[in-house]
Amino acid sequence: MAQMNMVQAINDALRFEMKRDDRVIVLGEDVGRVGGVFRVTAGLHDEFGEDRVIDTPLSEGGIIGAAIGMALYGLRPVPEIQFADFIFPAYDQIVSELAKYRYRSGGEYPCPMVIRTPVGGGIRGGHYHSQSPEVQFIHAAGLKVVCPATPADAKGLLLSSIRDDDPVLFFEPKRIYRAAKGEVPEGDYTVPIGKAKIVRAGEQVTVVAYGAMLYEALDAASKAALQGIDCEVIDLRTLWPLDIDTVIASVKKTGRVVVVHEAPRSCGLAGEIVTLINEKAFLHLEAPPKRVTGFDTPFPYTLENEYLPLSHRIVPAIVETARY
Amino acid sequence: MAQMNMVQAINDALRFEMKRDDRVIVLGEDVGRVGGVFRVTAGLHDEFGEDRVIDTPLSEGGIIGAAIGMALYGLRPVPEIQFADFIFPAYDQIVSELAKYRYRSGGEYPCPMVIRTPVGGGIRGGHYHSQSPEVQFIHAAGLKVVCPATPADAKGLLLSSIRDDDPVLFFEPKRIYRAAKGEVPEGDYTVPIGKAKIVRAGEQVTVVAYGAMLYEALDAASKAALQGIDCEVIDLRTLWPLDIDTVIASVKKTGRVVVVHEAPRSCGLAGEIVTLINEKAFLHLEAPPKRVTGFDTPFPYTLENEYLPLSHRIVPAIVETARY
Amino acid sequence: MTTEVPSPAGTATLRRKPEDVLAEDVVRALSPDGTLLGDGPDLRDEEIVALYRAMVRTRAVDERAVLLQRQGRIGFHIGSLGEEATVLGSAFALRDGDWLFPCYREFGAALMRGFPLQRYFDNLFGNANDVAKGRQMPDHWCYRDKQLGSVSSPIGTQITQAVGLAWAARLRRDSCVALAYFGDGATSSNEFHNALNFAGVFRTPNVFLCRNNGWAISVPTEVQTASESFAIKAVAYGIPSVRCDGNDLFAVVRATRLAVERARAGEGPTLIEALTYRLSGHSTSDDASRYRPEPTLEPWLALDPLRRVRLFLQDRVGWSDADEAGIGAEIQSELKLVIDEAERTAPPALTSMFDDVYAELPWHLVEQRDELLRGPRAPKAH
Amino acid sequence: MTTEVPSPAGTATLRRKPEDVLAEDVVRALSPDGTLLGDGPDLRDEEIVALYRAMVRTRAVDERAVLLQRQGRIGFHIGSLGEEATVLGSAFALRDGDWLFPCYREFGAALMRGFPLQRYFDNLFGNANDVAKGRQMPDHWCYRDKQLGSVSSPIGTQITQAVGLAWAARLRRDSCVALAYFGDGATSSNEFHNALNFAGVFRTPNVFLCRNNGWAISVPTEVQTASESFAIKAVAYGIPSVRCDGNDLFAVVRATRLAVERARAGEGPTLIEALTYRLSGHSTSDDASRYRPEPTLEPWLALDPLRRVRLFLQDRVGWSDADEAGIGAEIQSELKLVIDEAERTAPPALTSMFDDVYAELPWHLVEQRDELLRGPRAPKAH
Ligand SMILES: Cc1ncc(C[n+]2csc(CCOP(=O)(O)OP(=O)(O)O)c2C)c(N)n1
Ligand SMILES: Cc1ncc(C[n+]2csc(CCOP(=O)(O)OP(=O)(O)O)c2C)c(N)n1
Ligand SMILES: [Mg+2]
Ligand SMILES: [Mg+2]
Repeated sequence: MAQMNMVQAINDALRFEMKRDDRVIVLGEDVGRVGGVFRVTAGLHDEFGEDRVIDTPLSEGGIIGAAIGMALYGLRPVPEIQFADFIFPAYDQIVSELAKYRYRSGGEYPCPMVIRTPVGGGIRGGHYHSQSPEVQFIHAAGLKVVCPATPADAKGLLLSSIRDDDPVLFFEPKRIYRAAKGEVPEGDYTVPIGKAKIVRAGEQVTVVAYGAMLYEALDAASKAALQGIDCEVIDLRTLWPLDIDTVIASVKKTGRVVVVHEAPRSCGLAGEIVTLINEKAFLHLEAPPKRVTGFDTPFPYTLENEYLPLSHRIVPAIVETARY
Repeated sequence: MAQMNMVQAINDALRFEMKRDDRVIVLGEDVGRVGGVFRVTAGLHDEFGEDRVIDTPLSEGGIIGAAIGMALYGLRPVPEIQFADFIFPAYDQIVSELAKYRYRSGGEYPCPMVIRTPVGGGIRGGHYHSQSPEVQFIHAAGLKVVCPATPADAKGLLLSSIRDDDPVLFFEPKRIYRAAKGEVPEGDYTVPIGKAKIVRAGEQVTVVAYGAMLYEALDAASKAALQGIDCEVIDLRTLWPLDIDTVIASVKKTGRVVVVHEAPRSCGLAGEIVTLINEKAFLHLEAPPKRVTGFDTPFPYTLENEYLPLSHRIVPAIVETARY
Repeated sequence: MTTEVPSPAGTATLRRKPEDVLAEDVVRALSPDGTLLGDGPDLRDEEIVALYRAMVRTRAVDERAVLLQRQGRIGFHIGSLGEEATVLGSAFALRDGDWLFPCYREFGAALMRGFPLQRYFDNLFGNANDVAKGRQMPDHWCYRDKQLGSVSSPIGTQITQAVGLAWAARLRRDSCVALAYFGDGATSSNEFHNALNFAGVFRTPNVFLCRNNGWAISVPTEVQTASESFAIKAVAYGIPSVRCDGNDLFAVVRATRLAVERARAGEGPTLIEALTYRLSGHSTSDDASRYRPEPTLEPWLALDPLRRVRLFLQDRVGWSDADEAGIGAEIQSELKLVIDEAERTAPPALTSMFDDVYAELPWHLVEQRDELLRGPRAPKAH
Repeated sequence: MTTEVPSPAGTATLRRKPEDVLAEDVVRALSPDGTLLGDGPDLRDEEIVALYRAMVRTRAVDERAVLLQRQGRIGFHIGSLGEEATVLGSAFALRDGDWLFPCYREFGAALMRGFPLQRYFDNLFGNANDVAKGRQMPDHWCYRDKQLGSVSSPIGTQITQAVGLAWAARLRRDSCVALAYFGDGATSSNEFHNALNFAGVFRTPNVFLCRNNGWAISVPTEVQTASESFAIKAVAYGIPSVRCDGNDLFAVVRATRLAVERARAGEGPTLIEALTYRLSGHSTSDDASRYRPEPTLEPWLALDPLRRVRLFLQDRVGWSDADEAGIGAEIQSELKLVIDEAERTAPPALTSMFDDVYAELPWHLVEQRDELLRGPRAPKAH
């Protein structure tokens, strides 16, 4: 095992899979010679050549539309969208085409691909370098959505995603691109899509989080522990289809739940999780589930730390839920 | 008062407002000479001329992008998107620009406009003439979202929307374009944005619906009544910001709620409503809130009536909720 | 010479194009009265007869589908009346293994390439044998066996996909070519721009076939663009283009072959603008008389693409009224069989609604499927 | 003549353009050594001095902003080093009441049009006096008072908006013109296509100014498009275009004036391609040495847009080293004042986060605001 940060782990996964499977093609803006604005694809252009690591014109719709054609042919494209905020010019190709291709062709045309894109706040990016649009893809039936929080999961989930026969949106929490470090298994290593991880076991309050906010949830859990509250913290890892069993089992045990995400609150993933808990564990609920999320405003610049659902906002929610 | 269907009521509202306010401009594909593929803008081109009722090239992004410029200048554009399914090429302009313009300019640039578009299933339109993408706009903070279910509300809400200083997505349930008929006040008539309507008072189960599904909810409520279950049916009318007070007051009374919509279930508006009820009326809930919605599949053609949350699917949900 | 082809929307003129556009003038080969203009045809007699048959069959299918819709037996049809030479001539220039990305008017091309007529009508009826499993509207088919992409309503999306596919093929040293169809209206879409730009930069083996039929529903070409032609738009992407008389079968074959050969030879993409005319409404949902006066059609009726090939064949191989009646009868009896069969076939199974969203059913779709199966059945579709 | 302007990415050549493109050749007026080429300048001496001052000021602001970023005092800066003639010359061709839709490198134009330098630095610091209320990244300003649109990161969106605005103005019989800035990379966006197509069809009073600076971050122009120039793309939209030496202040003014006059006269839009070069990294977040060898810069350094105007002024009005030092000192002291003030100013109030999402606060934002105010404060931003 090697110590890596997220960027290195994702780079390692891409390199491994490109060697193993020559159908894998990386394309996007600045992914080639310069290796991506976050350097996630660094070195791949030199190693695999310009036919497999492709700098494209500045058009997300072109990137994804072309990648769909590649997937229809039988390749495994891994397009990069430079920031999740810039995925919207490709939104039509993603939700109208990619998400529906297998279905509308009666199964004739699977369309496997992994759209990698940095997501979330925490780098002082303001409106357009900070957003978390996961719901805008989950709600469009037909896509899988993944968001790792550790280097090992980033590698393992990326390899699973590239090998998956369905299209996957792979959100990389850029706030922890370099800050999250850890042991990453060398060589072939997969983490299954659709499985959450209990990263802290506890009895009193379930805290559900993912991506960069996982660390905030863990920090909040430690602080809550000082107040005598024992939290179980779940890292969703796959946002859709989510690991409902792990969530429900935890809530059945604790009866209390706090869901955390950076995306705006209304019609966010937290609402879906709360509703699923209502549907599957109603009688176990001992307190109203709580959401600690981004606000329903565009993502701000100067006040970004007030906008984000950081530990200081999660702690009171845990306490309130525990004491309800 | 005149008897009108939805198409006529919307046409009447557009004509009225275009006469009253010369800043109002209608633009879109086929809205001019032919009066729209659903004939909603019929006659306006002849009456107001080609400078105010404008046939455009086939580009939703161009339509909305240009309309934003018009709004910045001070006009009140009312672009039509031919089907809500075709709004996605304009998604970037809507969620990245329209929804954020006032905010990101510190209030210097309000961007009032009403995007009218037919929504929902029921006309045998399959994948791409049937979808209900309201959540994809609600979740992008900064937009108002309206969906009338009656001709009078269609007129009243459209006039309010055009006069509103914020951008409004105005979803017109095409299934009931001609089927829904009713008295519509002549001349100036507004219905406030943000106010739901209790269309059937009841004590035992709250049924929340909107658009074409309102009629299914009402039908289901009548059928439930035959089984002795007394439903209160709420027509949301405005989907965002929604009239939480009316919903919560009803749930506090009934303790039971069924939410109905055509859009896919997961991360749909129903989930948000259920979660808000958890947050605001947790102790009043006597049964798990239920969702009767479209499924998490692309919208099908032949099986469309099995996909839609029609009365036959709402009734059992009401009964189960009532008997919980 | 150009004056014989009325410009589609009645206003665009055929002005001079930059030198790097392949042809100075519109490619034409067969006059409206069935006589050859210059060389040609570049086709063998049997090929011409086969293509003529395919055109007649396409028109017959079209007429029948409209009838079925009027009778309420199918929900919708979108056809190619008047555009048969464009659709069939271009597809004919492809060879086996080449890919075809349809817009929505190209069922004739699909049938010619081997999409079974039965499957086509199964699609119109949305029954259990429909390749698309009754999930899409009529005329939204696909057929991987013959490299036929999937028809999708959102305008233009297939153009960019065709670029990606051709690009992938080239990366895999596969010599196939991908042809994408789209209308004049589609040139205004994001996709046209993205597709042609990527194709230009990466020199993908694509043929872009713009069916300029004069209209995008009710919007005439002069409202679609101020450019002097659709072909000239290729200049913006550094790729060559050619205009051809889209009602001239031989011209369409010639222009498309030129483009296909360039693509196959690694010389990159070509944009073809086929000047044709939509004789019907946009689809069965459209009443063109609302925006297009009947007399507008007349010059175009005189340029009927079928008629001129028939006149040519009369002269060339002695094609007779009996021959004509023969293929007509054959097609009608074939139609009867497949329509009976398609109409008899059950709708797709209820559970099929949840298949193919993903390769495997995830838990939430299992739950939703079971919920649907447990519940009561819906009222019959209207 | 054209050989004196190295092509931006080192490969594109200046080939012949179709006749309907306004100029056969690249518009040039001032040679790199400060001597006039042909007629001109079309500017009065005072105007040239004012423009030169503005260029020097722009460069000084740029340098200071980079420094502030390196010192960690601001988070980001994106500048116009080397592109000053393009930015300032074009904006100079507008008159009061005309609109300017910036990309993100045009703060110099904004300042010249009356955007206060203090407000600009307030924006860089994202403080309470920032017009954008600290909501956007540095260099994402706006200023309605002077018809300056709002800078937004998503590439290209402003181009289409500029079309709508100009169109609206024309509908209201307002004679203003709207100029939109964008880069070479932006020509690949959906927006460029939509904007130019709509502008062509509706003949809107727009000027489209493509700052071809050779790069879109690390992507050179030859990967952006296969077209022979960016100007030639106008052909696809039936609108005229012109290329100018973007490092030649007089040429930029001349080309833009031509376009502005056409627009104002109701003759419709024009696309201008200004050939310039990005001398810095893409922004303070970019290290161009990773993809662009230093020697690449050399020919462009010799074409410095400031230097040649200075040489011209030396000759024309005896502009001296003392004059130069004078404006330098003036600008530095001005900078000191506004930076001190901007840095001293408090961040925006917490509650401001919820304002302006809508005209009025709806209930859910009231609740969220109150929740935030009730709770503990966040750790300081890093
Ligand atoms: C993105 C999108 N917008 C609008 C529509 C509605 N629509 C369907 S066909 C059509 C006109 C297409 O015209 P053209 O591209 O010329 O093709 P034609 O029908 O003439 O063959 C329109 C506007 C659509 N299907 N997709
Ligand atoms: C839609 C979108 N995609 C990607 C980006 C990231 N990005 C910011 S600037 C840039 C390059 C722009 O190049 P160009 O248009 O030539 O302008 P320049 O920076 O050279 O002035 C890219 C890719 C973005 N801001 N928006
Ligand atoms: Mg057409
Ligand atoms: Mg550039």
